[in-house]
Amino acid sequence: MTGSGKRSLTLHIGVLVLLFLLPFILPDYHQLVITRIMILAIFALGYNILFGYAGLLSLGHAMFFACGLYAAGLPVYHLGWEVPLAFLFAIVISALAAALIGAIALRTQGVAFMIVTLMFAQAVYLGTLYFSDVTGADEGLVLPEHARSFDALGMRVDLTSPEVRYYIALALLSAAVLMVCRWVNGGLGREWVAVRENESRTRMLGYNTFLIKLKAMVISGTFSGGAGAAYGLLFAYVGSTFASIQYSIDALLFTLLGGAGTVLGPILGSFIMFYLVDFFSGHTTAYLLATGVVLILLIMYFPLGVLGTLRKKWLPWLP
Amino acid sequence: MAALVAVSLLSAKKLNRRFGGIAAVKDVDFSLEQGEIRGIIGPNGAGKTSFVNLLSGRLAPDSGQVVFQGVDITRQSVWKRARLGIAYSFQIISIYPGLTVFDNVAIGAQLGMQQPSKSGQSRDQEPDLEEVVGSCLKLTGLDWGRTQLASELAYGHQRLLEITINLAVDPTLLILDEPTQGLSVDEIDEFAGLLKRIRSGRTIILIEHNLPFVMNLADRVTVMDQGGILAENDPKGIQMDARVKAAYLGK
Amino acid sequence: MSDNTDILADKDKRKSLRKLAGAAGIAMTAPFSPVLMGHALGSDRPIKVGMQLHRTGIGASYGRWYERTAVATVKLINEEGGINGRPVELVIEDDGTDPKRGAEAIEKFATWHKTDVAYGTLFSHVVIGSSPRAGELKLPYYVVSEGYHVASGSLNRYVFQPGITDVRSQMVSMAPWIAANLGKKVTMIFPDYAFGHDHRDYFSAAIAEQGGEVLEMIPIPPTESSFTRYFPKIPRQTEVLYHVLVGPGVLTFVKEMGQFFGTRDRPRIFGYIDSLEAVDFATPQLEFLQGTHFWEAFPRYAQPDQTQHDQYFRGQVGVDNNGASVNDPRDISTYSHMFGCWETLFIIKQAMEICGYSGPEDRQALIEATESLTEFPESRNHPQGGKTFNGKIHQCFGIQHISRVEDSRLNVVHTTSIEDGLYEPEADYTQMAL
Amino acid sequence: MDLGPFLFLASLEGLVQAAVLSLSALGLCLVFGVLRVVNVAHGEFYMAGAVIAWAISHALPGQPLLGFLAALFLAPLLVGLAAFIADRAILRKINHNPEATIVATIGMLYVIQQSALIGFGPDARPMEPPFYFHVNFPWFGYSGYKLSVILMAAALLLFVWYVISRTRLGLFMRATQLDREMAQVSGIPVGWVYGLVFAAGAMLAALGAVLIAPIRQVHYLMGLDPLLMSFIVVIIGGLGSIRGALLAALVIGMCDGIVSMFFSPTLAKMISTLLVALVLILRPEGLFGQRKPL
Repeated sequence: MTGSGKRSLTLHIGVLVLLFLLPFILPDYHQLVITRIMILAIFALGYNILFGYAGLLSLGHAMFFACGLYAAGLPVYHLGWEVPLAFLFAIVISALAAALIGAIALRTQGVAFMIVTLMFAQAVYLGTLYFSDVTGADEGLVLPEHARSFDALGMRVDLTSPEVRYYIALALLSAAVLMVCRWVNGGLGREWVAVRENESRTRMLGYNTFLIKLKAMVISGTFSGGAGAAYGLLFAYVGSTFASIQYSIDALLFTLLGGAGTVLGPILGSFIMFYLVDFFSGHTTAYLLATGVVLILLIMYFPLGVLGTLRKKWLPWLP
Repeated sequence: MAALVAVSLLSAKKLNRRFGGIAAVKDVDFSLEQGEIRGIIGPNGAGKTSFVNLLSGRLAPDSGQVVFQGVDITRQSVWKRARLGIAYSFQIISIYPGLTVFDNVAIGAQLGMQQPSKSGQSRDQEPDLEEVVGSCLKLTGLDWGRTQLASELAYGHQRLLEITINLAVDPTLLILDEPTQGLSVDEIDEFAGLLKRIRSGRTIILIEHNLPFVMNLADRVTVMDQGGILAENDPKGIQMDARVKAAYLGK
Repeated sequence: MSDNTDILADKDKRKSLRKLAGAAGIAMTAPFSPVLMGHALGSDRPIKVGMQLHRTGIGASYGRWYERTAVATVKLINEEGGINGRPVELVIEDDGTDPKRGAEAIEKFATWHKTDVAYGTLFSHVVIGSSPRAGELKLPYYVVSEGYHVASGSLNRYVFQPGITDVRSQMVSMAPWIAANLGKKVTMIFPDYAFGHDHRDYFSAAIAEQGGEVLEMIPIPPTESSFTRYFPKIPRQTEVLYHVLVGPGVLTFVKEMGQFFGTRDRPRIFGYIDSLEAVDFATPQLEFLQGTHFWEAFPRYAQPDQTQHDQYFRGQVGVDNNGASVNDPRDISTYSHMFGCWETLFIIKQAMEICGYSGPEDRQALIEATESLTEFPESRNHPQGGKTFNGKIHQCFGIQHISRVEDSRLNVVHTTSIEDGLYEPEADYTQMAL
Repeated sequence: MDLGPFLFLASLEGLVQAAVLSLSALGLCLVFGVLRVVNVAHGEFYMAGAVIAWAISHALPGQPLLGFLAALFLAPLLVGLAAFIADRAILRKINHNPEATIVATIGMLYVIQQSALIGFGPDARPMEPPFYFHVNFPWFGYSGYKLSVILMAAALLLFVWYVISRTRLGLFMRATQLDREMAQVSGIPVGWVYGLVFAAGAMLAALGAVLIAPIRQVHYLMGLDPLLMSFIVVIIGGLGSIRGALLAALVIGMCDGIVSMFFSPTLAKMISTLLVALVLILRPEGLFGQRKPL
């Protein structure tokens, strides 16, 4: 392993260790908040694979988040499934959905791809409203009592405990970070970047670029779906609001802010944005103003995001 | 080289391609032997680039057939042809400007490592990506700049990088579309040296305007004019050919 | 603000790690709350009521009046010595009328503001989304929502609706009058989500019991902005058109209904006042409502037999005899709902006094104290009218009014009794663990 | 209701919808045609137009006609000015890069919408129509103002057609659309044309909103629906093709009016969004698309 590889590994492990220690020093409220942020960060990590590495800007990732959310929540609610089974099921369904949507949407490029994903996501959102008998539409469904705990490895896992939720979220985030690290530092990551930087050249070299993009889409969609499933199962609620365009924009915003194409960027972006909104919502009901202003400033002055700018200027080894 | 039995590596039969009302490539029959360097020359608009695009798959022919190593590849996509061993180096430099030189070459190398060697060099063990990239960079003399961003290289070096990326895939047939364009005299000489170094085990198609360069390097030269093949011979023969002189050199 | 000190102040047990937190800059990330934080635990600590407010989103016009009512009530309670000798502090979080943000607001109340109770939610999808969080964080949650979800038993032991009658009871009590006076063949127009579904399910059952039937159900998506296209679905033989709608489009809805019927024969119209809450009856194009009927929980226009409690309530909240703000006669209140905020706060006060509530450690006692309540006689604290309370289903039952539109105002023509609205309870929250 | 009158009512609703939609979709289409960017904040310019119209009519109580006329003039002007400034201050800085513009206009969407929330408040407010009379058909009644919206929209569209095809500005626009570099070389101030077209797009949205404000209520979230509908229209009509967009607005407005009387409007919207995605994938030039727009 090279020196920069060691440094980046240390950094990632360090971030995860810091997150592990935080509950000991933070007030309860932040423990709850960070649990949510970590799940959203997985969503953003997934988004980043597609946008940051493969260079495909989707405006519809909420559909994958919602797909995981419902694929996990509905069997639990209607069929009485156990939580771990529902989670795995949601992962599989999200992967399939991403493969299907990807196979269709990846026939377009650039602006058309953005609009196609936006439209698909809007159709999914309307679908969650339309099939209200199953989904509970706007009002959503509260997962029943039996879904608040499960047995795993001979232990009873109690999801009503904030600590348990926190560490489950952290475990999922850690797994996600390690997987992303592995991919982006390996051949697959290089293929994604090659497609992002120069797709026609990559195809001329002998790469099946459609397949490379589809892989990014499936992994990205699976991460997003996994995050949705975790969100629904940990907080015992599924509802249409998670399929709304706001969530697609959030994923983009977190990634852009933290730095597209950096592993830790989406996580940092999720933290900054969540607390920024929390701060603004204490002062004004129009807290989404922050979202707007940050988006405009980022795209005008810092298209690389926080970590992207850091990497360019000072820390070239940052993955 | 001459000891090799002449085998047809690639052949084209009755290739046609029209753009609107204009026939860019017209009834072209073409055959390429394993291991040769073939020059393709002709005036502007003669259909050289269109023709090689039909070979590499960037364009689909209206009619005709392309056979590579005995396989009909007429309907195969660009990337499948590339996997079979046809590499195309762009006339307008096409590299990965935002990546380092190392990563540029690694993109080609990691693909090359996924498949059996085509240039016949045996691999005792699974080679290391670093090594493969390193040896490619040494071959083209770019190893001093492996950590530089490709976009920061000088033009001539970008040209070299373009070729290095292709070499890293380890192709059987290398199509070079005007590789000397924009290079200085010294650089052209260096480039000729490079081609001589890398031709071992490879077949090369060279589209060029720089005639002395082609005549010096090529085993055979094909002259195209108005979408068709005007003449084909060794460099000496071409230089003697009256039709070629009339259509092209005499101008 | 004082947030940094606040983190440190009530986290004595974690003193040893305090420096680390400071060094890591964690304290910087503390959210900034709209109200000044209370200080360390102590007897002078105020009772904190976390109000989940629809300040934005489709419930905003209700939220504005819920806030005014709650603020007026807290002011009154504090003037009269607070609760158990301690002042009451209202901590407000906007939920955007969104279930997901509602749940986050509950978390913020429980763990950041450390409020004693959560309170004040109207829209039923927000209640449904927030309840599990309240239950798991063991935060008593008093909603003012009208929905049947509390009484149905589908929520949990920490959720109460003691200040406003649920929709099912309202319908059970009014269906006989509607069947007898307006007609038995009904077409229903209702919002296509939880609150509307309560109407759909329980009104159709109630009217069937009276020998009537619902000919057609017309659900309308909650964010709809154009309504004409729904009206042709009303069957011709309809005798009563029953309408209830909420959200930003209500006025458009009622206007377009008027345009559609024009001056032709039309069915009798019975509406929930929700369709015109916060809307002036004197608005142009609403003339067609003349002679139609509306449900009201609490008559918007002061009636000739107005009680002194009604008068007092209007005075405290700042509402004139036409149900409009005293500052702006064009600013119409949500009079048939907001009294619930007033009454609920007095019930919280009553329950806290019963159990001698002194802080979050007494929350379970507060739940049991609330469940032990049975009756709220008509009084200044309960101006809408007397109510009974069923501790098993956490729901109160009160009187309802049916009013007729006459010269752009509503005059009460019928008032139901509490007994009219009783139904067989289907749940028992007291069996659930605390 | 019988099928005949039913369809008649549906067609009237569809025409009103199409009238307003064609104005706002034309705006989106113009911007895409000339600047080659998608303006995601388009719906918010629409909302801003309605809010300003409300404010003007609110400031002139008892004079709905005067208020409406003032709004018809002032609201688009103010919205256009804001859009012009946004283009010069933001979009020019990112060189109208298509993808960056989408992100930037999403940001603008939030800024405008949330500013309206602060300034105008979260409530839906009614705006009085400039005139009101009731049309009684034998089967149902209809608002006379709504009928007049169809005529007013048609008149405004004629005016736009005049500007594009008969004025110097229109000429500049068409030239810039055909070939930006050539236009620049021929001395057309392309930067200004961009700003003006962006403003004109926003003004068209605002005009549509002023017409609709007296029918529906004014609300800070009212921009999302017209944005999606305009998107659908512009894509089906062929990105950048004005004739295609107008035709698509008519077809989609009518379809929406008719289909949503038979099916759930949610289902209708769901199907039309899926249709748009499929059109983009299978026929990127749009259903009525032609390669040479304007």
